[in-house]
Amino acid sequence: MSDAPSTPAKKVNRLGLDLASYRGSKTTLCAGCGHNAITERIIDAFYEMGIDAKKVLKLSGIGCSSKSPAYFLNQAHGFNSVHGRMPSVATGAMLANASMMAIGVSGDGDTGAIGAGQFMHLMRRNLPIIYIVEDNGCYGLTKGQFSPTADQGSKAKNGVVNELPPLDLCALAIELGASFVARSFSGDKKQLLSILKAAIAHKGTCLIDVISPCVTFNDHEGSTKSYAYVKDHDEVLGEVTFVPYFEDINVEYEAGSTTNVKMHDGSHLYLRKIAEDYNPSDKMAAIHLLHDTARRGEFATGVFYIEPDKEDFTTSLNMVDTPLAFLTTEQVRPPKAVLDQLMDGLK
Amino acid sequence: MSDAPSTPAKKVNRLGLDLASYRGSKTTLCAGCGHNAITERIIDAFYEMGIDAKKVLKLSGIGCSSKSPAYFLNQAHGFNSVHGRMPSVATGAMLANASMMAIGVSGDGDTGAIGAGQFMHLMRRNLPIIYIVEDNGCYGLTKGQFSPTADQGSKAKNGVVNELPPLDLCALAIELGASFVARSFSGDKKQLLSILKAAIAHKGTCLIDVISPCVTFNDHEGSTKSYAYVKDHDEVLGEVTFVPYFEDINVEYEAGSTTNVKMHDGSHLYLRKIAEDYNPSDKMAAIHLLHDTARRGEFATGVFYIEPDKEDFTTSLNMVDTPLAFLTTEQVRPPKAVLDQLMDGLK
Amino acid sequence: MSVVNDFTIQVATVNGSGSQTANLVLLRSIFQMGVPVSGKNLFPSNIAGLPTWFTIRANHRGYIARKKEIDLLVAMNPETAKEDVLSLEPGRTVVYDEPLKLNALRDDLKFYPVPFDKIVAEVCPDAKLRRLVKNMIYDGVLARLLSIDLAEMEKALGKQLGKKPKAMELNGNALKAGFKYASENFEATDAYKIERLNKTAGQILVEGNAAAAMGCMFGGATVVAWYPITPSSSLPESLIGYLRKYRMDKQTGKATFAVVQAEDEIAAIGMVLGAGWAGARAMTSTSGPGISLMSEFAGLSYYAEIPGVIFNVQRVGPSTGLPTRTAQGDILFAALNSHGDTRHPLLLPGSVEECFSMAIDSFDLSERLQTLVYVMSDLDLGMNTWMSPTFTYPDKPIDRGKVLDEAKVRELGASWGRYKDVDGDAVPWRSLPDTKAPSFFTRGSGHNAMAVYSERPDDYQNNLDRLARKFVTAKSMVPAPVVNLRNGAKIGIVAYGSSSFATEESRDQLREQHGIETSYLRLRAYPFTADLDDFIRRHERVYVVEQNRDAQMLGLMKMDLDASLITKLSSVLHYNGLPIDARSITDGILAKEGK
Amino acid sequence: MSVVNDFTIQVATVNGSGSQTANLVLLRSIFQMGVPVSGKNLFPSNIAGLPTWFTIRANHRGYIARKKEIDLLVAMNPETAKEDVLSLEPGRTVVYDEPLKLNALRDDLKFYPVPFDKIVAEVCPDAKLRRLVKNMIYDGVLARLLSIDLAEMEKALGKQLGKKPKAMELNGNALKAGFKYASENFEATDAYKIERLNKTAGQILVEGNAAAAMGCMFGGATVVAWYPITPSSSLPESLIGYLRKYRMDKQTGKATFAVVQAEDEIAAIGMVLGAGWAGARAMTSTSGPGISLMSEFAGLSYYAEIPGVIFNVQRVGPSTGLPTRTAQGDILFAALNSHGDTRHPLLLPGSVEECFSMAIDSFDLSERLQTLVYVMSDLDLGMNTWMSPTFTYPDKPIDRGKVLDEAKVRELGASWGRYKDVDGDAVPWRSLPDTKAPSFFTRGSGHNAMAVYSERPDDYQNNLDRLARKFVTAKSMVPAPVVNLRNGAKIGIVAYGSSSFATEESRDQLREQHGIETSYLRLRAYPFTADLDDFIRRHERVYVVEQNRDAQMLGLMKMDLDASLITKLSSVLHYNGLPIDARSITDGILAKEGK
Ligand SMILES: Cc1ncc(C[n+]2csc(CCOP(=O)(O)OP(=O)(O)O)c2C)c(N)n1
Ligand SMILES: Cc1ncc(C[n+]2csc(CCOP(=O)(O)OP(=O)(O)O)c2C)c(N)n1
Ligand code: SF4
Ligand code: SF4
Ligand SMILES: [Mg+2]
Ligand SMILES: [Mg+2]
Repeated sequence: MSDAPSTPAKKVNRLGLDLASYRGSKTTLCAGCGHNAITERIIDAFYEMGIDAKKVLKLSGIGCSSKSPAYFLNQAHGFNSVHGRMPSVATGAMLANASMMAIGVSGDGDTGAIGAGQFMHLMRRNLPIIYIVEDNGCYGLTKGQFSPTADQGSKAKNGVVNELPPLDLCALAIELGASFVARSFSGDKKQLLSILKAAIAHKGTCLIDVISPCVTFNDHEGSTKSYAYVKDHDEVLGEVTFVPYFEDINVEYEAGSTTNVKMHDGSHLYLRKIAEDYNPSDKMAAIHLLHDTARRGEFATGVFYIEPDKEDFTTSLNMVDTPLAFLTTEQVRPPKAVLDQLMDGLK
Repeated sequence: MSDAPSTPAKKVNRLGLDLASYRGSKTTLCAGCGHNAITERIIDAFYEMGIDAKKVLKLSGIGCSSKSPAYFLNQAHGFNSVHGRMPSVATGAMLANASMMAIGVSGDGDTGAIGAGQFMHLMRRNLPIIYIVEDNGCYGLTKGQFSPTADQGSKAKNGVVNELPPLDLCALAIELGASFVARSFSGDKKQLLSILKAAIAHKGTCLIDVISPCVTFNDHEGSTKSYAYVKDHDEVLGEVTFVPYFEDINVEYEAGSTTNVKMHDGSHLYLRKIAEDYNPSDKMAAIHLLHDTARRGEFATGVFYIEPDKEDFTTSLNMVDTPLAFLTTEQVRPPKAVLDQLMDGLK
Repeated sequence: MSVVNDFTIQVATVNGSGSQTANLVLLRSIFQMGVPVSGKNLFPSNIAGLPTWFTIRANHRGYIARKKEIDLLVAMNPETAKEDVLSLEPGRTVVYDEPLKLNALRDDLKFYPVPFDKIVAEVCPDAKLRRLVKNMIYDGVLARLLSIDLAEMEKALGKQLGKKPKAMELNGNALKAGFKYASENFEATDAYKIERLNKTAGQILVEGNAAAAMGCMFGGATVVAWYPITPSSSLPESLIGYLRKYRMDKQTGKATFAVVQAEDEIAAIGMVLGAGWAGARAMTSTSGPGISLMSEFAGLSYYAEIPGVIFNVQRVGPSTGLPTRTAQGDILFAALNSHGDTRHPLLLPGSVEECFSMAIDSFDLSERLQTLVYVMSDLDLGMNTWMSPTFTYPDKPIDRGKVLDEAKVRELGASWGRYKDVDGDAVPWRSLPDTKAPSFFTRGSGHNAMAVYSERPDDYQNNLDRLARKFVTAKSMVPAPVVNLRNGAKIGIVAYGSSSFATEESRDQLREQHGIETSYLRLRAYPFTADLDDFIRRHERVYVVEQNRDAQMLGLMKMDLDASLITKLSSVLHYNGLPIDARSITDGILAKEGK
Repeated sequence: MSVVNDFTIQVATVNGSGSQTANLVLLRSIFQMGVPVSGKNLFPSNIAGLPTWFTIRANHRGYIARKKEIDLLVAMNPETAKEDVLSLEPGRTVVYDEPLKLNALRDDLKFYPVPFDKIVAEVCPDAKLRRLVKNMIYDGVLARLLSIDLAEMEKALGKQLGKKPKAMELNGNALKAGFKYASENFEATDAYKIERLNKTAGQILVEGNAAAAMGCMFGGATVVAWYPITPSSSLPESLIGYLRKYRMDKQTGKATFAVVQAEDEIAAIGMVLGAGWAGARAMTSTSGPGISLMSEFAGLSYYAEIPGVIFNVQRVGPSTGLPTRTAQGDILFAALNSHGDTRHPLLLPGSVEECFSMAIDSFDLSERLQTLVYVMSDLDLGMNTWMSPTFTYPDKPIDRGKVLDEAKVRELGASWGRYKDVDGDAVPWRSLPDTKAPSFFTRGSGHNAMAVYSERPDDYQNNLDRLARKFVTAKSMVPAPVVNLRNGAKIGIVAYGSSSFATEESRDQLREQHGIETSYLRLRAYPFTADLDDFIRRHERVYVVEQNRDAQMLGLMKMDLDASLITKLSSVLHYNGLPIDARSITDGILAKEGK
């Protein structure tokens, strides 16, 4: 009403939407679960980037992590599919409608164990998707068994020791052909947000391995995925500040030794190097870094590898602009003459 | 009979067996198929190493390649299992009887496509097995579709172009933790035999990627897996000569810049380096080499990586010496007192 | 006196020896002479060097099912020649490679030795090409022996080889050389003869997989995810060819489809469900091992109500089994495919024509029911060459079922719920991403009618009950069986799929040779419609003919039918991996009839 | 007058709030007082924060199935408290957290408000621990209200917490504080009472998964490959505990087993088959989604004849469904599990005791038949706490079936063939690697009786027929049904698995409350034995009780039974995800009986 007292303008993004419009249902995860912090950063990133949630597809497998898509972007369609198979479901969905933006959330069990094959092939295809692994080194939803990213030698609450070396999903993703590979920590708000925003601007597979402690099952001594351990051993590769194309280039970040990566959509990503000679377009250097830090029992974080111009899978399929989902009978059914011609050939 | 004319002594190995004892059934593969040459080398290697075929388990998935186990070591039990799942079957078999030696034969489709997940986890476990991928860049048995090791840009006979980059199974195996990783070419008798003999002496996962042209479906222009192409582009990393512990150390090989690797069973493997600084115990160097050669469109061959002392999976399980398969009722059924104790605890 | 237009030729070769062209030319030349034919390839599970048998049946009455007995054997394979010859009925004819000396084996057959190597050396100077060209010689010999017009053979060869002048010339010469050799060396035989008829006009020759592929193209498939497997691969591979040719947008040259060779069948069905969920008409094609691997996703699709089409070109079980042997062995497993209470509709094409039409219909059915539809073809139907009337262009536009558009969104308003039965047919309205319709979150069974997460027992049970009602609705959407009632027939026969042609032939045998009239119901879909009940009720005894050991369709029928009807049913089964033949059915029925 | 030893307590909390200890102490204290009990946990599919209901039924007659009606509610969860209270029958009792003010909701219930936070603050100085200890207070309150001996509660607490003095002290204090509060504030109630009985002597309390795990250990399992999944995980996890404790070789300290957490269910079953093939007693444990994924390998095992045991702790369908809800929903799918003609034997444990004994028997059965055996447990049986007689130590040594030893090799000589039926029971002799027996090559169905590669139709069919005969042999090896015939009963009931206890209770209801006598056949295995035919023949109408929508066991029965028997059968189904209860069965039967 016109005579209502004026309230301070609600903060909105470039689409005129407030942060709340990017939220999802109430979480049913444990209080303090790293996955919830990641959910928050996803909300922030889509809000800050001003993405239309109706243009987003949310996909997941099964696990505590895979429940997350229900907790952000209520306006987006979501699909909690089966264990380890998010990659194929996402691939199909993006073929049906390549104009969408896909975000897939998985767990280290979902991706590294049962889903390892699909993970490999999604990376190889460079499907345009933000593929987040909420990595807690255990199977949260089934009560804490070791996952393939559990640290060698760490001890579960029941006393069983993990004898196997962890998979390094980032090193694998780089080897397999993903065009954007990063790692962060669920508790590192700033870095995770920057990486997510950069991923939103990238077209191709963005594998983001987010160390995300399971407070219930994996927050025990011996596990490197617990909060305390990670905080001590978290080697930050570089601070990431993202400059989206719809904002002023004038972003606060410290000058210094930077690598300016041109993103797919024309925006730029600046990486502040800690290692003097680090170059995110050099695969070997990235793998080197990952092996080196891993050998020291540390986690490298940051964006390890970017290949902004690598052709993504949907583009390579040379599909018509209208999403396949919306083609009409006329567009998908050749005329009778074609059938006649085919029949003639078989007579 | 004593009065029979003396015949020249049949050539036998240390077990007194001739080469024929190591053969299998007649091959049903195409004449000229690379897989047949590999079969021959396997026969040679087991013969020369004097392995008791009754102590060998032959395992495979499905494909032309996976048929091969029927064509060697008739004395060994063999299991042609399901597509892509040889790794799990082999794992189970080795748990049942860890005193056996396992040889698994797979194809690039069997391993790189449907079997990618099991491949990863077998490598990670370092299961003691000689895991041979007969790699022809196509699905032979289903008539020539592209496999995940097909070269990017190569054209199948039906004109379809492969848009995806090939998986490098060796680089992946190294990343995943296999303790012996090599590549050879089915037509390179000497190198392949040496590698196989070295693998026989190694305890742990030996991943051997053998480029093996499919003469029927993949021997066309544009494919790098055809004989002609491979011969031209085959970059030999080093000649491998193996000195098994039951033969004289006095083996013919040229001196020079060599790396002497001590094998699991005490025998030695000498690598003749082409690259002056190559060291098969350095993961990063191996990955580097693979990336570099791949970038140049070449195949590196040779033994890329060896970690002779890495604990293998069956050892880590700390099983009794008698194979589990042969334990008696007394050994596997605790006495009644145990049941009584358990019942008391539940009263 | 000679047998005219009613005999079976079997060519025994080795696979990879290039006999396919010769066999198809032979087949087609008979077809061109107006005589109904069918061709069946019995091939081994390897690529080259193992025995293969190609069987051509010519039959003036139009029987195109397999016939057990071979009348004329072309023995090119030394490995099987002896057994092949020994298994012939007396009085039959053998054309063979001279060095095999097969004539020594029996004296109750007619033998025609041909020195293939000698002849080929004369017509083909390039030694490397001789292996390929050699087979054409037996076509020439047969043209002479069977009185097939050589011009028809040359025409068929042209059709087969297209615009390859060099190949045409070489093969044409071999053909003529064979003809010449036979003319000069064999007295004109009267045993078997092709005479011109007028029974193939308006007919085509095609494999079921190619027919299905055409159906998929005209059915508007947009996303195809597949993994190679025999005997399914030729379906998606044909489809790729058709799509690339006929489904590129005229203006932009871009594709109105996406085809992906997935990394395995789990990924293929995952892509299908992802695509179906996001609004594509998605499909995959596989065989039994793939169906097994797709089980988990199949259950999800049933509960989450996602459309998609699975072509199951059946082969015998299990994996590592005999991929080149046919069966109708996945009926039960596909209908029930997944853990938990799950049912899937099956379409049962009984001809190559239905491979085409049911492929088209399957997409509509799947979207209208919002569930996976299995099209149950098999190796015999899919990979063998069948005569068929030309296919009919679809007369209705594509039906995408209940997809919310803006008008419907306005109409339903807040009362819309993704899993709410607003129309009383148990089929809810679905909402696609990237439209004005409301979004929702898709899960398996943990939801209420509004698609909100729920673990409530009543929500779960209500949903299960609605899904059961939806399966009843399906009965009104699936194709009804084809029923042929005979006056006074006490016996009914139920068959389906590739058993159909043999069953029809068997009915003629029963009537003509044994005086037994039978009625016939050809199932075309599961769930069953009331027609089946009616049919059984009308007859005293009903035989269910299937190509599996476990009477699988009968099993499904027993689960659904009233017990009083079940008492009338029994099975005639054929399950040795070869296509079923009429005589086996006839014998099976006679045995059960106590005759 | 109060109800003695016959009522149901429901504790409504939030999961992750540490109520499990309190609930088990309550359960056990009643058990210790000699009163039969059972405990059921209805929990959500997440880890913390969602509603959970633990239900304890005390019943002097020994009924241990679920009872629908709740008599005493402990309402700790604000989210569900209102609905929980509203759904109670009049006259029932509610203990609740005082701030919830539930007494305002109804006036036909007895309300006992308890200020939990106040009390816990007094007994637990460390604020961080209070959440955990708080629940013990309601145990104290109930001890007072239900006249449970506080000493029994303390004993039960000791059993639960073991040697943790600090926890004992804290919880003990909370218990006492609850008791004290109730004593001081509530007039002694007469509504429900526990009085000492003598009906639990010699009984134990245990979950089915733990019982099965013990069975696996005593059954001599040597290779265990598994993948976590609710409600199966606790079976292999218990087994790991037992094996590590009781199956280490005394001399060497080494393991007589290998346990592998596989990367998924396909790998798990692959390992089982690899191990079974090489001679281990191998097993896996999973639930529906895993069964779906194992389908392909299951078919291979059937044809290649490899032993192995699969525990299927069933939950409702599909994947992404409700993993914490129970069902008997995989019966059909497991029995038929794979493409092609395939049948698997099922064992159907009907109690925790049978979870133990059938686990032992399953390994023998599997090795004797050389095929996979499915042990069909379910969430209710596997994860809930059941009273049971103590288990019996196996009286026969392990039976490994027909494995060639040196003597047998000599006896059979060259006549041995891996797939040859030498004994007429269709079970061939198998040869293990690393023995003196001949080696052979294992494949799916492409082999003859000598295990030589073959694509011959007769070899294929002969093998299929032998496998079918082997399934007939299985009838003589599986446990027979348990039959209880009543004189003059016209009605028979068939049930199996976790439906058994409710069915037995229902029979009492039918007899005592409705004057209907019933006979009972409890199935213990598939394939069915002749006992089933006999039973049906003896009765006019037979009701098949199951916990699924699609009458799955009835479906299997229809496939096997003579049609004349099928006319007598109909279903009583329960499929809302909760364990079946006697009243539902009774009502179902009464409705069908027209009463
Ligand atoms: C086929 C199948 N197997 C097993 C399960 C059980 N399951 C559910 S979630 C999960 C693991 C989850 O681990 P992760 O992906 O790391 O997610 P987290 O819960 O740790 O976030 C498993 C094994 C399943 N749902 N489906
Ligand atoms: C589950 C399943 N899917 C598909 C197939 C069909 N199939 C048999 S072999 C094969 C591929 C073989 O390729 P590769 O492993 O490279 O072996 P190659 O024949 O090239 O040696 C496929 C797809 C199958 N047997 N099982
Ligand atoms: S169990 Fe672990 S991963 Fe799951 S919600 Fe709780 S803290 Fe998060
Ligand atoms: S098809 Fe290719 S891979 Fe198969 S046997 Fe022939 S040459 Fe070898
Ligand atoms: Mg995890
Ligand atoms: Mg290959």
